[in-house]
Amino acid sequence: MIKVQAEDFDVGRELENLSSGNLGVGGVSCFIGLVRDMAGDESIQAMTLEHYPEMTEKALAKIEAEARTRWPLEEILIIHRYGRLEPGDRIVFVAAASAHREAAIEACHFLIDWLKTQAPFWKLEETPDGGQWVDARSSDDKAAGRWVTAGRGAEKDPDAAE
Amino acid sequence: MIKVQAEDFDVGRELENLSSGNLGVGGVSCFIGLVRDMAGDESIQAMTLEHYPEMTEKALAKIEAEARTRWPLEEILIIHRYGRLEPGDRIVFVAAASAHREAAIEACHFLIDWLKTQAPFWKLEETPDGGQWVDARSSDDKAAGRWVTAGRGAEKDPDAAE
Amino acid sequence: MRILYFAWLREKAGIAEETISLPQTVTTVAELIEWQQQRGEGFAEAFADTAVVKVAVNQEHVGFDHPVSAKDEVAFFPPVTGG
Amino acid sequence: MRILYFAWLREKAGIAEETISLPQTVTTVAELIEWQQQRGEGFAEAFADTAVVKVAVNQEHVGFDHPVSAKDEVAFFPPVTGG
Repeated sequence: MIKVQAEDFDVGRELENLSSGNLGVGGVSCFIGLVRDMAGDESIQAMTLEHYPEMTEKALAKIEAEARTRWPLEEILIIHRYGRLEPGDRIVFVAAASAHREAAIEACHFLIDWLKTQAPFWKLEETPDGGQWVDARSSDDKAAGRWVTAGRGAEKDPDAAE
Repeated sequence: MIKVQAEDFDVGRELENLSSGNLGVGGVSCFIGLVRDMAGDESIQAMTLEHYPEMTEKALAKIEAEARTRWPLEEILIIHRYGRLEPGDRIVFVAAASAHREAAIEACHFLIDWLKTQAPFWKLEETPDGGQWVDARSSDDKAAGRWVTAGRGAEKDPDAAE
Repeated sequence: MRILYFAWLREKAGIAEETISLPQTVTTVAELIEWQQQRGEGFAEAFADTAVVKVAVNQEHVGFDHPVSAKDEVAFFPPVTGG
Repeated sequence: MRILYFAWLREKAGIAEETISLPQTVTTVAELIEWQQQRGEGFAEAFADTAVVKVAVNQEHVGFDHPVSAKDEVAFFPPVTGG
Protein backbone atom coordinates (compact mmCIF):
# COMPACT_ATOMS: atom_id res chain seq x y z
CA MET A 1 0.00 0.00 0.00
CA ILE A 2 1.18 3.49 -0.86
CA LYS A 3 0.25 6.79 0.75
CA VAL A 4 1.58 10.17 -0.36
CA GLN A 5 0.34 12.87 1.98
CA ALA A 6 1.10 16.15 3.70
CA GLU A 7 -0.22 14.89 7.07
CA ASP A 8 1.74 13.02 9.69
CA PHE A 9 0.90 9.37 10.39
CA ASP A 10 0.62 7.09 13.40
CA VAL A 11 3.47 4.58 13.21
CA GLY A 12 2.01 2.25 15.83
CA ARG A 13 -1.36 2.08 14.09
CA GLU A 14 0.20 1.59 10.65
CA LEU A 15 2.36 -1.27 11.92
CA GLU A 16 -0.63 -2.80 13.70
CA ASN A 17 -2.70 -2.69 10.49
CA LEU A 18 0.12 -4.24 8.52
CA SER A 19 0.06 -7.56 10.35
CA SER A 20 -3.22 -7.70 12.26
CA GLY A 21 -5.40 -10.60 11.23
CA ASN A 22 -2.62 -12.18 9.20
CA LEU A 23 -1.26 -15.00 11.35
CA GLY A 24 1.21 -15.95 8.62
CA VAL A 25 3.33 -12.87 9.37
CA GLY A 26 6.42 -13.79 11.37
CA GLY A 27 8.37 -10.58 10.95
CA VAL A 28 7.75 -6.92 10.23
CA SER A 29 10.63 -4.64 9.38
CA CYS A 30 10.26 -0.89 9.13
CA PHE A 31 12.24 2.27 8.62
CA ILE A 32 11.27 5.81 9.58
CA GLY A 33 13.09 8.80 8.12
CA LEU A 34 13.07 12.02 10.16
CA VAL A 35 14.09 15.63 9.56
CA ARG A 36 17.35 16.36 11.37
CA ASP A 37 18.25 19.78 12.78
CA MET A 38 21.65 19.74 11.10
CA ALA A 39 22.90 19.07 7.59
CA GLY A 40 26.66 18.85 7.70
CA ASP A 41 27.71 21.97 9.65
CA GLU A 42 24.57 23.90 8.93
CA SER A 43 21.52 24.12 11.15
CA ILE A 44 18.15 23.46 9.56
CA GLN A 45 15.00 25.31 10.58
CA ALA A 46 12.73 23.43 8.22
CA MET A 47 12.63 21.32 5.09
CA THR A 48 10.09 21.62 2.29
CA LEU A 49 9.48 18.57 0.15
CA GLU A 50 8.34 19.19 -3.40
CA HIS A 51 7.20 16.29 -5.55
CA TYR A 52 5.68 15.36 -8.90
CA PRO A 53 2.37 13.84 -7.85
CA GLU A 54 1.43 11.84 -10.98
CA MET A 55 4.93 10.39 -11.20
CA THR A 56 5.25 9.78 -7.47
CA GLU A 57 2.31 7.39 -7.45
CA LYS A 58 3.72 5.51 -10.42
CA ALA A 59 7.27 5.38 -9.05
CA LEU A 60 6.19 4.13 -5.62
CA ALA A 61 3.89 1.50 -7.16
CA LYS A 62 6.82 0.31 -9.26
CA ILE A 63 9.10 0.08 -6.22
CA GLU A 64 6.43 -1.87 -4.33
CA ALA A 65 5.93 -4.24 -7.28
CA GLU A 66 9.67 -4.74 -7.64
CA ALA A 67 10.00 -5.67 -3.95
CA ARG A 68 7.16 -8.17 -4.29
CA THR A 69 8.90 -9.92 -7.18
CA ARG A 70 12.10 -10.24 -5.15
CA TRP A 71 10.85 -11.42 -1.76
CA PRO A 72 7.87 -13.45 -0.50
CA LEU A 73 6.02 -10.61 1.25
CA GLU A 74 2.64 -10.51 2.93
CA GLU A 75 2.36 -6.74 3.05
CA ILE A 76 4.23 -3.60 2.03
CA LEU A 77 3.55 -0.07 3.18
CA ILE A 78 5.19 3.10 1.90
CA ILE A 79 4.13 6.48 3.33
CA HIS A 80 5.89 9.56 1.97
CA ARG A 81 5.07 13.07 3.11
CA TYR A 82 5.45 16.33 1.19
CA GLY A 83 5.22 19.98 2.18
CA ARG A 84 6.97 21.88 4.97
CA LEU A 85 8.42 19.78 7.78
CA GLU A 86 10.42 20.71 10.86
CA PRO A 87 13.27 18.93 12.66
CA GLY A 88 11.95 15.83 14.39
CA ASP A 89 9.08 15.44 11.92
CA ARG A 90 8.61 12.13 10.12
CA ILE A 91 9.31 12.27 6.35
CA VAL A 92 8.95 8.71 5.22
CA PHE A 93 7.88 5.31 6.50
CA VAL A 94 8.47 1.98 4.80
CA ALA A 95 7.52 -1.42 6.16
CA ALA A 96 7.51 -4.98 4.92
CA ALA A 97 5.79 -7.98 6.50
CA SER A 98 6.72 -11.55 5.69
CA ALA A 99 6.59 -15.04 7.10
CA HIS A 100 10.37 -14.85 7.34
CA ARG A 101 12.50 -12.19 8.97
CA GLU A 102 15.23 -12.11 6.34
CA ALA A 103 12.72 -11.30 3.58
CA ALA A 104 11.08 -8.56 5.66
CA ILE A 105 14.40 -6.95 6.57
CA GLU A 106 15.94 -7.08 3.11
CA ALA A 107 12.78 -5.83 1.41
CA CYS A 108 12.55 -2.90 3.83
CA HIS A 109 16.18 -2.01 3.16
CA PHE A 110 15.57 -2.23 -0.57
CA LEU A 111 12.45 -0.03 -0.36
CA ILE A 112 14.21 2.85 1.37
CA ASP A 113 17.30 2.61 -0.85
CA TRP A 114 15.21 2.72 -4.02
CA LEU A 115 12.97 5.51 -2.75
CA LYS A 116 16.09 7.65 -2.37
CA THR A 117 16.98 7.40 -6.04
CA GLN A 118 13.67 6.62 -7.78
CA ALA A 119 10.94 8.65 -6.09
CA PRO A 120 10.52 12.17 -7.54
CA PHE A 121 10.94 14.24 -4.39
CA TRP A 122 13.19 17.24 -3.85
CA LYS A 123 14.12 18.82 -0.55
CA LEU A 124 14.59 22.51 0.13
CA GLU A 125 16.31 23.18 3.43
CA GLU A 126 15.78 26.44 5.31
CA THR A 127 19.08 27.47 6.88
CA PRO A 128 20.30 30.70 8.47
CA ASP A 129 21.86 31.46 5.04
CA GLY A 130 18.58 30.97 3.18
CA GLY A 131 17.06 28.12 1.24
CA GLN A 132 19.20 25.41 -0.30
CA TRP A 133 18.24 22.39 -2.37
CA VAL A 134 19.54 19.11 -1.01
CA ASP A 135 21.93 17.48 -3.48
CA ALA A 136 21.49 13.86 -4.39
CA ARG A 137 24.30 11.91 -2.75
CA SER A 138 26.48 9.52 -4.67
CA SER A 139 26.33 7.21 -1.64
CA ASP A 140 22.58 6.91 -2.25
CA ASP A 141 23.20 5.84 -5.85
CA LYS A 142 25.66 3.27 -4.59
CA ALA A 143 23.23 2.01 -1.96
CA ALA A 144 20.49 1.62 -4.57
CA GLY A 145 22.96 0.06 -6.99
CA ARG A 146 23.58 -2.79 -4.59
CA TRP A 147 20.07 -4.04 -5.33
CA VAL A 148 20.40 -3.99 -9.12
CA THR A 149 21.00 -7.74 -9.30
CA ALA A 150 17.58 -9.12 -10.00
CA GLY A 151 16.02 -12.13 -8.34
CA ARG A 152 14.51 -12.91 -5.00
CA GLY A 153 16.82 -12.42 -2.08
CA ALA A 154 19.58 -11.22 -4.38
CA GLU A 155 22.78 -10.61 -2.48
CA LYS A 156 24.13 -7.14 -2.17
CA ASP A 157 27.32 -6.43 -4.07
CA PRO A 158 29.88 -5.66 -1.36
CA ASP A 159 32.10 -3.79 -3.83
CA ALA A 160 29.34 -1.28 -4.41
CA ALA A 161 28.74 -0.60 -0.72
CA GLU A 162 29.43 2.75 0.92
CA MET B 1 17.85 0.03 26.45
CA ILE B 2 16.81 -3.52 27.21
CA LYS B 3 13.50 -4.85 28.45
CA VAL B 4 12.77 -8.52 29.17
CA GLN B 5 9.14 -8.94 30.09
CA ALA B 6 6.05 -11.14 29.92
CA GLU B 7 3.80 -8.20 28.98
CA ASP B 8 3.12 -6.92 25.49
CA PHE B 9 4.41 -3.48 24.48
CA ASP B 10 3.21 -0.49 22.49
CA VAL B 11 5.32 -0.30 19.35
CA GLY B 12 4.23 3.22 18.44
CA ARG B 13 5.05 4.57 21.88
CA GLU B 14 8.41 2.76 22.01
CA LEU B 15 9.41 4.17 18.60
CA GLU B 16 8.25 7.64 19.63
CA ASN B 17 10.35 7.52 22.82
CA LEU B 18 13.36 6.35 20.85
CA SER B 19 13.75 9.52 18.82
CA SER B 20 11.63 12.16 20.54
CA GLY B 21 13.64 15.15 21.70
CA ASN B 22 16.71 14.01 19.77
CA LEU B 23 16.80 16.13 16.62
CA GLY B 24 20.02 14.45 15.53
CA VAL B 25 18.13 11.27 14.64
CA GLY B 26 17.63 10.96 10.89
CA GLY B 27 16.56 7.34 10.72
CA VAL B 28 14.98 4.72 12.93
CA SER B 29 14.96 1.10 11.84
CA CYS B 30 13.00 -1.57 13.67
CA PHE B 31 12.03 -5.21 13.48
CA ILE B 32 9.09 -6.93 15.16
CA GLY B 33 8.96 -10.70 15.49
CA LEU B 34 5.53 -12.30 15.77
CA VAL B 35 4.19 -15.77 16.58
CA ARG B 36 2.96 -17.44 13.39
CA ASP B 37 0.10 -19.93 13.30
CA MET B 38 2.14 -22.42 11.30
CA ALA B 39 5.59 -23.96 11.63
CA GLY B 40 6.35 -25.87 8.47
CA ASP B 41 3.25 -27.99 7.91
CA GLU B 42 2.13 -27.96 11.49
CA SER B 43 -0.39 -25.59 13.03
CA ILE B 44 0.60 -23.84 16.21
CA GLN B 45 -1.86 -23.08 19.01
CA ALA B 46 0.64 -21.30 21.21
CA MET B 47 4.32 -20.87 21.91
CA THR B 48 5.91 -20.74 25.35
CA LEU B 49 9.21 -18.94 25.67
CA GLU B 50 11.50 -20.12 28.44
CA HIS B 51 14.63 -18.15 29.27
CA TYR B 52 17.54 -17.89 31.66
CA PRO B 53 16.91 -14.52 33.30
CA GLU B 54 20.36 -13.71 34.73
CA MET B 55 22.03 -14.66 31.47
CA THR B 56 19.43 -12.96 29.27
CA GLU B 57 20.17 -9.57 30.76
CA LYS B 58 23.90 -10.06 30.27
CA ALA B 59 23.55 -11.42 26.73
CA LEU B 60 21.28 -8.60 25.58
CA ALA B 61 23.53 -5.95 27.15
CA LYS B 62 26.46 -7.47 25.29
CA ILE B 63 24.58 -7.43 21.98
CA GLU B 64 23.64 -3.79 22.54
CA ALA B 65 27.22 -2.86 23.41
CA GLU B 66 28.54 -4.70 20.36
CA ALA B 67 26.16 -2.81 18.06
CA ARG B 68 27.26 0.50 19.57
CA THR B 69 30.92 -0.25 18.83
CA ARG B 70 30.09 -1.04 15.20
CA TRP B 71 27.77 1.80 14.22
CA PRO B 72 27.28 5.43 15.30
CA LEU B 73 23.93 5.03 17.05
CA GLU B 74 21.85 7.47 19.05
CA GLU B 75 19.59 4.88 20.63
CA ILE B 76 19.04 1.12 20.76
CA LEU B 77 16.01 -0.69 22.11
CA ILE B 78 15.59 -4.43 22.56
CA ILE B 79 12.35 -5.80 24.03
CA HIS B 80 12.06 -9.57 24.39
CA ARG B 81 9.03 -11.30 25.84
CA TYR B 82 8.82 -14.63 27.63
CA GLY B 83 5.96 -16.84 28.73
CA ARG B 84 2.99 -18.17 26.75
CA LEU B 85 2.19 -16.36 23.52
CA GLU B 86 -0.41 -17.01 20.85
CA PRO B 87 -0.31 -16.60 17.05
CA GLY B 88 -0.23 -12.91 16.16
CA ASP B 89 1.42 -11.96 19.47
CA ARG B 90 4.61 -9.93 19.43
CA ILE B 91 7.70 -11.82 20.64
CA VAL B 92 10.54 -9.41 20.11
CA PHE B 93 11.19 -5.83 19.11
CA VAL B 94 14.54 -4.34 18.16
CA ALA B 95 15.14 -0.77 17.04
CA ALA B 96 18.13 1.42 16.27
CA ALA B 97 18.18 5.19 15.81
CA SER B 98 21.02 7.00 14.09
CA ALA B 99 21.80 10.19 12.24
CA HIS B 100 22.26 8.02 9.15
CA ARG B 101 19.88 5.50 7.69
CA GLU B 102 22.50 2.92 6.73
CA ALA B 103 23.77 2.69 10.32
CA ALA B 104 20.23 2.35 11.72
CA ILE B 105 19.26 -0.35 9.21
CA GLU B 106 22.43 -2.43 9.51
CA ALA B 107 22.47 -2.21 13.31
CA CYS B 108 18.84 -3.34 13.50
CA HIS B 109 19.58 -6.29 11.21
CA PHE B 110 22.60 -7.19 13.32
CA LEU B 111 20.60 -7.00 16.57
CA ILE B 112 17.94 -9.47 15.43
CA ASP B 113 20.47 -11.84 13.85
CA TRP B 114 22.54 -11.94 17.03
CA LEU B 115 19.53 -12.31 19.30
CA LYS B 116 18.64 -15.48 17.42
CA THR B 117 21.92 -17.18 18.29
CA GLN B 118 23.10 -15.41 21.46
CA ALA B 119 20.06 -14.76 23.64
CA PRO B 120 19.19 -17.70 25.95
CA PHE B 121 15.58 -18.26 24.94
CA TRP B 122 13.90 -21.54 24.01
CA LYS B 123 10.56 -21.97 22.35
CA LEU B 124 8.03 -24.73 23.04
CA GLU B 125 5.34 -24.91 20.39
CA GLU B 126 1.90 -26.33 21.20
CA THR B 127 0.71 -28.33 18.20
CA PRO B 128 -2.14 -30.82 17.70
CA ASP B 129 0.51 -33.54 18.27
CA GLY B 130 1.65 -32.05 21.57
CA GLY B 131 4.49 -29.81 22.61
CA GLN B 132 7.66 -29.60 20.57
CA TRP B 133 10.82 -27.61 21.19
CA VAL B 134 11.84 -25.38 18.28
CA ASP B 135 15.19 -26.42 16.87
CA ALA B 136 17.87 -23.83 16.30
CA ARG B 137 18.18 -23.34 12.55
CA SER B 138 21.52 -23.50 10.78
CA SER B 139 20.32 -20.57 8.66
CA ASP B 140 20.25 -18.48 11.86
CA ASP B 141 23.86 -19.39 12.59
CA LYS B 142 24.79 -18.37 9.08
CA ALA B 143 22.90 -15.10 9.37
CA ALA B 144 24.66 -14.28 12.63
CA GLY B 145 27.96 -15.41 11.15
CA ARG B 146 27.78 -12.74 8.48
CA TRP B 147 28.37 -10.15 11.18
CA VAL B 148 31.45 -11.76 12.68
CA THR B 149 33.84 -9.42 10.90
CA ALA B 150 34.50 -6.76 13.49
CA GLY B 151 34.53 -3.02 12.88
CA ARG B 152 31.97 -0.33 12.29
CA GLY B 153 29.80 -0.86 9.25
CA ALA B 154 31.56 -4.15 8.55
CA GLU B 155 30.37 -5.69 5.33
CA LYS B 156 28.46 -8.91 5.40
CA ASP B 157 30.25 -11.90 4.01
CA PRO B 158 28.24 -12.87 0.92
CA ASP B 159 29.66 -16.39 0.98
CA ALA B 160 28.13 -16.97 4.38
CA ALA B 161 24.67 -15.77 3.38
CA GLU B 162 21.64 -18.06 3.24
CA MET C 1 3.63 19.25 -25.32
CA ARG C 2 3.16 19.65 -21.57
CA ILE C 3 6.41 20.46 -19.77
CA LEU C 4 6.94 20.50 -16.00
CA TYR C 5 9.90 21.84 -14.00
CA PHE C 6 10.79 20.95 -10.44
CA ALA C 7 13.06 22.20 -7.65
CA TRP C 8 15.86 24.53 -8.78
CA LEU C 9 15.08 23.89 -12.45
CA ARG C 10 11.66 25.38 -11.77
CA GLU C 11 13.22 28.33 -9.96
CA LYS C 12 15.75 29.05 -12.69
CA ALA C 13 13.31 28.57 -15.58
CA GLY C 14 10.85 30.76 -13.64
CA ILE C 15 7.97 28.47 -14.50
CA ALA C 16 6.44 25.32 -12.99
CA GLU C 17 4.43 24.09 -15.94
CA GLU C 18 3.68 25.11 -19.52
CA THR C 19 2.23 23.77 -22.74
CA ILE C 20 4.37 24.42 -25.80
CA SER C 21 4.11 23.84 -29.52
CA LEU C 22 6.89 21.44 -30.21
CA PRO C 23 9.19 22.47 -33.10
CA GLN C 24 9.21 19.73 -35.76
CA THR C 25 13.01 19.45 -35.51
CA VAL C 26 12.73 18.22 -31.89
CA THR C 27 12.32 14.44 -31.72
CA THR C 28 14.41 13.45 -28.67
CA VAL C 29 14.99 14.65 -25.12
CA ALA C 30 18.47 15.85 -26.12
CA GLU C 31 17.02 17.99 -28.90
CA LEU C 32 14.36 19.34 -26.55
CA ILE C 33 17.07 20.41 -24.11
CA GLU C 34 19.06 22.12 -26.88
CA TRP C 35 15.91 24.00 -27.85
CA GLN C 36 15.29 24.96 -24.20
CA GLN C 37 18.81 26.36 -23.85
CA GLN C 38 17.95 29.00 -26.45
CA ARG C 39 14.64 30.17 -25.01
CA GLY C 40 16.11 32.93 -22.83
CA GLU C 41 18.29 33.58 -19.81
CA GLY C 42 16.28 31.58 -17.25
CA PHE C 43 16.09 28.51 -19.43
CA ALA C 44 19.74 28.83 -20.43
CA GLU C 45 20.67 28.84 -16.75
CA ALA C 46 18.36 25.95 -15.87
CA PHE C 47 19.86 23.80 -18.61
CA ALA C 48 23.46 25.08 -18.34
CA ASP C 49 24.80 21.85 -16.80
CA THR C 50 22.95 18.94 -18.34
CA ALA C 51 24.90 16.51 -16.16
CA VAL C 52 22.56 17.42 -13.28
CA VAL C 53 19.35 17.50 -15.30
CA LYS C 54 17.08 14.46 -15.10
CA VAL C 55 14.11 13.83 -17.36
CA ALA C 56 10.86 11.93 -17.17
CA VAL C 57 8.63 11.32 -20.17
CA ASN C 58 5.07 10.42 -19.23
CA GLN C 59 6.18 10.00 -15.60
CA GLU C 60 8.95 7.51 -16.33
CA HIS C 61 12.66 8.19 -15.84
CA VAL C 62 14.31 8.22 -19.29
CA GLY C 63 17.68 8.97 -20.87
CA PHE C 64 18.47 11.91 -23.17
CA ASP C 65 18.14 9.69 -26.24
CA HIS C 66 14.49 8.97 -25.47
CA PRO C 67 12.04 10.10 -28.21
CA VAL C 68 9.52 12.86 -27.50
CA SER C 69 6.37 13.84 -29.33
CA ALA C 70 3.72 16.55 -29.00
CA LYS C 71 1.37 14.43 -26.87
CA ASP C 72 4.00 13.59 -24.24
CA GLU C 73 4.27 15.02 -20.75
CA VAL C 74 7.93 15.87 -20.17
CA ALA C 75 9.37 16.79 -16.77
CA PHE C 76 12.80 18.27 -16.01
CA PHE C 77 14.27 18.10 -12.53
CA PRO C 78 17.50 17.68 -10.54
CA PRO C 79 18.45 14.19 -9.32
CA VAL C 80 15.71 13.08 -6.94
CA THR C 81 16.20 12.96 -3.17
CA GLY C 82 13.28 10.89 -1.93
CA GLY C 83 13.13 9.00 1.32
CA MET D 1 28.22 -25.89 42.23
CA ARG D 2 24.87 -24.52 41.07
CA ILE D 3 23.61 -26.22 37.92
CA LEU D 4 20.65 -25.11 35.80
CA TYR D 5 18.88 -26.97 33.01
CA PHE D 6 16.68 -25.48 30.32
CA ALA D 7 14.17 -26.60 27.68
CA TRP D 8 14.33 -30.30 26.80
CA LEU D 9 17.49 -30.78 28.86
CA ARG D 10 15.44 -29.71 31.88
CA GLU D 11 12.64 -32.09 30.87
CA LYS D 12 14.96 -35.07 30.33
CA ALA D 13 17.05 -34.46 33.44
CA GLY D 14 13.81 -33.98 35.37
CA ILE D 15 15.21 -31.02 37.25
CA ALA D 16 15.44 -27.25 36.63
CA GLU D 17 18.11 -26.36 39.13
CA GLU D 18 20.28 -28.05 41.75
CA THR D 19 23.33 -27.50 43.91
CA ILE D 20 25.85 -30.31 43.78
CA SER D 21 29.13 -31.17 45.47
CA LEU D 22 31.59 -31.18 42.62
CA PRO D 23 33.78 -34.33 42.44
CA GLN D 24 37.46 -33.32 42.63
CA THR D 25 38.15 -35.09 39.32
CA VAL D 26 35.87 -32.66 37.46
CA THR D 27 37.76 -29.57 36.31
CA THR D 28 36.26 -28.84 32.87
CA VAL D 29 32.84 -28.68 31.23
CA ALA D 30 33.67 -31.88 29.31
CA GLU D 31 34.43 -33.72 32.54
CA LEU D 32 31.25 -32.36 34.13
CA ILE D 33 29.23 -33.72 31.22
CA GLU D 34 30.90 -37.15 31.52
CA TRP D 35 30.00 -37.18 35.21
CA GLN D 36 26.39 -36.15 34.40
CA GLN D 37 26.04 -39.01 31.91
CA GLN D 38 26.48 -41.47 34.79
CA ARG D 39 24.02 -39.96 37.23
CA GLY D 40 21.01 -41.99 36.06
CA GLU D 41 18.64 -42.52 33.20
CA GLY D 42 17.28 -38.96 32.90
CA PHE D 43 20.73 -37.40 32.92
CA ALA D 44 22.08 -40.04 30.54
CA GLU D 45 19.28 -39.18 28.14
CA ALA D 46 19.74 -35.41 28.51
CA PHE D 47 23.44 -35.69 27.76
CA ALA D 48 23.22 -38.52 25.18
CA ASP D 49 24.04 -36.30 22.20
CA THR D 50 26.54 -33.69 23.31
CA ALA D 51 26.52 -32.15 19.84
CA VAL D 52 23.24 -30.44 20.76
CA VAL D 53 24.19 -29.47 24.31
CA LYS D 54 25.31 -25.90 24.94
CA VAL D 55 26.88 -24.64 28.12
CA ALA D 56 27.16 -21.36 29.96
CA VAL D 57 29.47 -20.82 32.90
CA ASN D 58 28.52 -17.82 35.02
CA GLN D 59 26.04 -16.75 32.32
CA GLU D 60 28.56 -16.71 29.48
CA HIS D 61 28.52 -19.10 26.52
CA VAL D 62 31.61 -21.34 26.76
CA GLY D 63 33.12 -24.35 25.02
CA PHE D 64 33.49 -27.84 26.49
CA ASP D 65 37.15 -27.18 27.32
CA HIS D 66 36.21 -24.33 29.69
CA PRO D 67 37.31 -24.84 33.33
CA VAL D 68 34.70 -25.24 36.08
CA SER D 69 35.00 -24.93 39.83
CA ALA D 70 32.72 -25.35 42.84
CA LYS D 71 31.71 -21.67 42.97
CA ASP D 72 30.56 -21.50 39.35
CA GLU D 73 27.00 -21.37 38.08
CA VAL D 74 26.79 -23.80 35.18
CA ALA D 75 23.82 -24.00 32.79
CA PHE D 76 23.04 -26.69 30.24
CA PHE D 77 20.64 -26.07 27.38
CA PRO D 78 19.90 -26.79 23.72
CA PRO D 79 21.05 -24.27 21.10
CA VAL D 80 19.21 -21.02 21.83
CA THR D 81 16.35 -19.78 19.68
CA GLY D 82 15.95 -16.15 20.68
CA GLY D 83 14.35 -13.44 18.64
